[in-house]
Amino acid sequence: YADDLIKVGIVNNPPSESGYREANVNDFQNVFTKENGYDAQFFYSIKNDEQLSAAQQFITDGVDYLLISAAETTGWDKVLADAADQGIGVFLFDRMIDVDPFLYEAAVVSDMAQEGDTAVDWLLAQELPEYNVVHIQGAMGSDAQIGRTGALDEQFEAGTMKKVVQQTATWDEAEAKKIVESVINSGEKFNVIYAENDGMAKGAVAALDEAGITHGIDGDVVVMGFDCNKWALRELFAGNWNYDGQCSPFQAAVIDTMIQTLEMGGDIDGLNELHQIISQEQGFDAMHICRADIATYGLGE
Amino acid sequence: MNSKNNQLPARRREPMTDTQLLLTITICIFFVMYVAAILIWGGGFKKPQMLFDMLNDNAFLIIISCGLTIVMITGSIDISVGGVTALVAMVGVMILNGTLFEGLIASMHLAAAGRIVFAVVVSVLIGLAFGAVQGFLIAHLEIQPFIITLAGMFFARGMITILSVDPQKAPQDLMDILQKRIEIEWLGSVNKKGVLIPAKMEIGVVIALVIVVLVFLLLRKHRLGRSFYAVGGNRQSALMLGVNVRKTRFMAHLICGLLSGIAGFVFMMHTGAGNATNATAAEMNAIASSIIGGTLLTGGVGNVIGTFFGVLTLSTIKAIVTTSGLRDPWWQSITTGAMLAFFIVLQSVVLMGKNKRRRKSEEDK
Amino acid sequence: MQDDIVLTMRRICKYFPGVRALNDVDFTLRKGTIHALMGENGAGKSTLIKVLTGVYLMDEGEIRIDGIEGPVTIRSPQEAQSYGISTVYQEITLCPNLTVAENMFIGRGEKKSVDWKAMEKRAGELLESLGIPARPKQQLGSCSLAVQQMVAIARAVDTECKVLILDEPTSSLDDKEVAMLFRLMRDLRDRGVGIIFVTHFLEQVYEVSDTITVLRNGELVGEYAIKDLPQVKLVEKMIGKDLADLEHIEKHATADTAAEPLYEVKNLSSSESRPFDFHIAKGEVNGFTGLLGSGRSESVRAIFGADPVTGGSVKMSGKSVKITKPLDAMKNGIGYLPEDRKRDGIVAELSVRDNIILALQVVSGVTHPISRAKAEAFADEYIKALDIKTASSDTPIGSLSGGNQQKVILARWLLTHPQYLILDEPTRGIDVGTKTEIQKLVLKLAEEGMSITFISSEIEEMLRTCSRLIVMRDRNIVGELTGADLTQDRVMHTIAGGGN
Amino acid sequence: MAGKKKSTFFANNSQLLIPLIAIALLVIFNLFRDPSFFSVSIASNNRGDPVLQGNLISILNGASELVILSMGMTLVTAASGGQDISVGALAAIAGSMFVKVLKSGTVTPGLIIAAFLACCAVAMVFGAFNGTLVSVFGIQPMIATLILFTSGRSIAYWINGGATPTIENATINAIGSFIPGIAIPTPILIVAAMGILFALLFRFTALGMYIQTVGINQSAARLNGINPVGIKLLTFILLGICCAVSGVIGVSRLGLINHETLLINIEMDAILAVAIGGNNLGGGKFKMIGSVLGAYAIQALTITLYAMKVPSTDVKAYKAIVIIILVVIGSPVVKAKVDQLMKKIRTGGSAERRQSA
Ligand SMILES: Nc1ncnc2c1ncn2[C@@H]1O[C@H](COP(=O)(O)OP(=O)(O)OP(=O)(O)O)[C@@H](O)[C@H]1O
Ligand SMILES: Nc1ncnc2c1ncn2[C@@H]1O[C@H](COP(=O)(O)OP(=O)(O)OP(=O)(O)O)[C@@H](O)[C@H]1O
Ligand SMILES: [Mg+2]
Ligand SMILES: [Mg+2]
Repeated sequence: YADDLIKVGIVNNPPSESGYREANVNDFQNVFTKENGYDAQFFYSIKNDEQLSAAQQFITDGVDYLLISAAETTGWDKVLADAADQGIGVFLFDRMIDVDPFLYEAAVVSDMAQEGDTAVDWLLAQELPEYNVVHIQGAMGSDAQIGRTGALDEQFEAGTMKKVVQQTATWDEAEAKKIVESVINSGEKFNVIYAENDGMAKGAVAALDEAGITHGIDGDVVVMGFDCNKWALRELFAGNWNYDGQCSPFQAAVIDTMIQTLEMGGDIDGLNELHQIISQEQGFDAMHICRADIATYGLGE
Repeated sequence: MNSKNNQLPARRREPMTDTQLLLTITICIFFVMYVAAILIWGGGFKKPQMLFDMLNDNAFLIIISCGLTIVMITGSIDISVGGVTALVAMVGVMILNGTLFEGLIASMHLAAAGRIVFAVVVSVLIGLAFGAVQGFLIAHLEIQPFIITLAGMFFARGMITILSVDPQKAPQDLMDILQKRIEIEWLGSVNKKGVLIPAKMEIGVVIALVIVVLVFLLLRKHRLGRSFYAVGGNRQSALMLGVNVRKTRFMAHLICGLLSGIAGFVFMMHTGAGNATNATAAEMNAIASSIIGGTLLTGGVGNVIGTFFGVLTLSTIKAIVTTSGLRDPWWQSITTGAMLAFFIVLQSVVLMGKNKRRRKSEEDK
Repeated sequence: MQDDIVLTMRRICKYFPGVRALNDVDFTLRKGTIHALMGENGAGKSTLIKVLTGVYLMDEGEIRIDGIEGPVTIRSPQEAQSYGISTVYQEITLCPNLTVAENMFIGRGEKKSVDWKAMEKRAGELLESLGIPARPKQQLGSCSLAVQQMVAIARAVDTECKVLILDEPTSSLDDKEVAMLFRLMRDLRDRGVGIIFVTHFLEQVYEVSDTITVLRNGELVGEYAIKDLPQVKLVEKMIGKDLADLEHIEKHATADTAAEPLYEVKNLSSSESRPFDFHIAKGEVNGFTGLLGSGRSESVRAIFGADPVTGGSVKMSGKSVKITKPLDAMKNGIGYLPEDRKRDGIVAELSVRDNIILALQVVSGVTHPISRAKAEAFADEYIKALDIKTASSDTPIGSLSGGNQQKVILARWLLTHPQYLILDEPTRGIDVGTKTEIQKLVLKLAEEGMSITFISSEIEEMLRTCSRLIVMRDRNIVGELTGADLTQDRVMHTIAGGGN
Repeated sequence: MAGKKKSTFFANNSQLLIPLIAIALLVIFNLFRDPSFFSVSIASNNRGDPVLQGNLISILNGASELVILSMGMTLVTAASGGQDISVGALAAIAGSMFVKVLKSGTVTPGLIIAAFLACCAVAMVFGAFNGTLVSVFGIQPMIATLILFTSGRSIAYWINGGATPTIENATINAIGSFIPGIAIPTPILIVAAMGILFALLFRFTALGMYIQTVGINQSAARLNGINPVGIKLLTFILLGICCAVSGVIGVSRLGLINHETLLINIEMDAILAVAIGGNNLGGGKFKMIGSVLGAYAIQALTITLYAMKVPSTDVKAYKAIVIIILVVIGSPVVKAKVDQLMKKIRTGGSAERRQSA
């Protein structure tokens, strides 16, 4: 019966990384099932080289489609070229990589740069008297970090905002807390915390709490996070945080549809020149969020 | 006494040493595992390309494991190998894409080939520099190797991000040259569209195999190689036997550094990418490969053929887990861990059994 | 430099923290002589040798070597070898992980590549000609201590050398092997090699040496021609006082061996030894004798549970007890001084004090630590009683001279006040004075009611102390000698197979 | 006499030289750089309780997990002559178990204790697993613990079956940050408690001597009635408990567990702390206080670099340079050279003394 199934190899990051990733992994596990006509193999790693090896092995193993959420944006050319040689269709999801668009069928991704822009625009709209930003970055080199950092860097360069500190905590909550703690100890003034995911924002807030610095609506410090975990949105709802950028983890259905189209012998239409399909996303503001938003857009439990 | 005298030197086969036994176990288990994989999972394992995939992906690991084997034989350790590999890969890419040494390269009017040669030279030099500094501190100042090489790793990793936080990519035209692969038609397989795709092996694999052979010869046939064993077996004794212990330890680290440099270049040839997380935890995999191949961390025992099979064994375990269709992410690494556990416990049990048997047979004599 | 002098050392000083190991020592070696270097444990013999061979850098003094202008500085054993100095060190210094052949050739010669065939062939010839029961391809670690010692000697004599240094080469050899070694030494002497020979066996000194240099407490006592220095004089020079009673050991009245045995075992066997029966009475001193490798050590190890015990029924004072591991034995009042001091005895980096109290601590249990003050007191007591030469009780035992290490281990067991003490080669590497002291101590302890099993490769020593000898051959007990049978002839006869 | 006492003190504790130099250098450096680095102030947190604040507190507080792990690592190193690289993963497993039990009902003090006991039990079982591989099967520690290093975080994830479960609870918060009314961060108190426990353990048992004996000469240990297998196993179990405690601290700091990042890469730092503390990584003699100082030195270095706004990705490079400088200063060879120099100076003095005597 294996012959009727479409064989896909899915290379992803491990779900333990974040609530976002967990939702993403669950999404793919729920869509690419036997019932839906797939024989799916999964591989999880945050290490780019391991992902590359796994992708190469999926190719040799003879999958029909290869789905990739890459840990890093570079190093993928040869693997994708090999896939093309073997007649394997490649889909990128969640994260873009730096390759020739003809090497993959389509990329179903979040526009991380746009997420960053949305967040920074929101921040500018707050019209704070001054912007002293503590910027906590994710793992350097990942698509999410590059996009979310870019928007803020522009402001730093333009001089509209002041960079108090810019440090990577590699998605690590505890590290984020230490970074903010060290800023507080240095006595430097800051009024914005821009953390590139929810966990790091939580770490930052813990440091604020310990130091007796207020945050959120009417607080001294504006707190911004990304991913929209349910617990984070609840913080927003409670007014402890100010902003949370959404990043949709749901790409499986779109890819499923495209694969089915290709299997029927059809063509995938309506893609831009980068073969991208951008997930629709928004940012949430503590002033406007409602319970329904938490239920609809929140990730995890 | 007399009868013993006459009987003992008689030409009979030496009993297997622990190293030889470990080597045999590793090779046997590797083949058993591989054959089992072909029989149970079939698919990719039936194609020779799967083996080539493993070699292509792990060429750099084979090279640094060779270096680590040498260092471990002398009773030392080098944690920096992964970091140096990644640093060299980053530097190599940045030379190729022109972000590093731009002026210098421009002034030398280097063409594509020249650029590559330049990158190779710099790679080797970086490796040698790490090896030399670490070797000096360890051999001549007698500082614990772990601290020095851990610092070496920190330094290499730190330098990568100082050089570039953003991922770097080598230009495609140069990569086309570097990523030329050896195509073996008769080991190829037919793809979905009915086209024969030959089996492909990267240049890096050839480099790695040559290095395995060279290191094997060094360890077996060269005075320096034997000194590595002597120093690892008992440093004080080696000194009193007239071995230049300092020089020997220095050379072990120098060679290991050199090999990490070469491995870095091979890594770069493989991916064409420079980024901060390249070769993460490669040092752990290299240590594991060496140990699985029969090298002792305590020194004096080990061989590079075992190391080679150690790398293959580890990557086979990973390949099996990847292609076996385990859906749940946690089961993947738990299975990897369990297979690893099974493997090393088996090794240990066989070894203990052998030692017991040897004692028994001596008793019966 | 005089023509026939190959080596002079002048005003050599070497200090260690808290110890003046060598103080203004002069030493001269002539071509074609065997020069014995004598002194008590810790006198500085090994240190002098290590200074000469570049293991230690001397603090003051100069070394001159025949054929070389001016004083030389020797910074490593490698350099020493290049000056034609070939050495067998006191503690075996070979690499256990290499083969016998490699151990004989590593670090020698200039060739960059290793020719295994030629090396193994040469090693095979050498082993054969010296009658060493080892195979060239054998891993050295699998050889017995004695064989390792012989391999070290073979290596040293094979080198083209002007000076050959042998630091206690005979301590683990049997008579036959010693004879062989002496033949070799004389041969080399006749070929003009200068030989430095260190041993604690006085007879051996008089058998082969031409000249004697005596050291005491790191200072030079003097250099003497062998004929000018009778044995008694030599001992006096070594220990610095008149010891007339040295040879006078009064064997105590033979304990009542028929009495209820303190320890008794039937069919005891371990993973290393064949089943055997054995018993010892309260206050008795007995011993195992036999050739090298005849299984003496394995037997007593089985008694102590040092090797996994596989069978046998043990009774202590008539009551059945279970002894399968060392702790059981210790709890039953048995102590065991192992033969391989370096491997089984000392805990090198721990202080002399910790090494002394170790066994007592274990017997008292992990939850009853011996207080620092008590430990100090115990240590000081035994350092004094056994005259252990150490800078302080804080000194790591590894830096003590070989003989003094042995005394510390002995102190460790005496401190536990065992009912039954097993001593496997307790006098190996011990100087004459102390050797006698230990023999006396054994007899005194026995008189006080301790049972002692004493093993020594020197038969006279055993005859002097033991009231019953168990003779072993090929790992089996082949005879038992008591009373009037306790003569050297009878023992040799039994060992050779004429007993029973 | 007093002089002699003093010299033996330094002789006995010379291994503490490196961490002490490290800390001294860092203090001097920071004094020059910015004296306010050391200012400690009392502030009130968002719940209105008084809390201590400042870089010193951050160093002491932030190093807690590392200090506790390096204590356990010291013992394992001493007894088995190898290192456990699974401590981070094991802490994640323990933390995960802690969270799992807490999530099973309403959080009461009783449940917290139960959760702590459960996580200790789990960590001890896994510690025993590592220890068995090492002591019974004779597998080298680094490779034996590679198994949990590889799969530990997945096991942690599997226990909870979710990415980053959170627990909002005042008591948990108190464990991770401040107990209301006490201005000292709780993790510092926990470290102190662990330190005292270990001190008592070594004071009222002879375990220290057993461990060192096993580490230096296993064969001699066995022949003196010590069971090397048991001792090694015990050290791994003790390390397991250390992992459990640091896991609990790590989880409590934020009231959340991220199985992937909790105490990530801490194993290398823990080993480094042991080595900087002057302990031989080949086993044998050990001084736990050395490792503790080493751990604080590492943390102080990190915090200093943060305070200097060195990008945290580059911190490693600077850390490396400082470490190298430190160990070179503390190296036995360099020390011997210095000693020789000192001796030259002193020989003049001693000659005079001899004359006067
Ligand atoms: N590495 C060292 N560190 C400190 N002290 C040492 C060291 N080596 C030797 N000593 C001390 O130097 C003195 C001389 O020791 P040495 O080994 O030369 O004696 P020896 O004459 O060979 O004695 P033995 O007959 O017992 O072998 C002893 O007191 C010893 O404790
Ligand atoms: N026939 C043999 N072949 C190989 N090795 C042997 C043989 N007999 C004994 N041995 C080894 O020689 C060593 C010495 O044996 P053992 O200790 O029992 O002898 P011993 O009588 O106590 O002699 P000694 O204590 O003088 O060395 C042991 O390690 C044993 O394994
Ligand atoms: Mg000596
Ligand atoms: Mg014996």
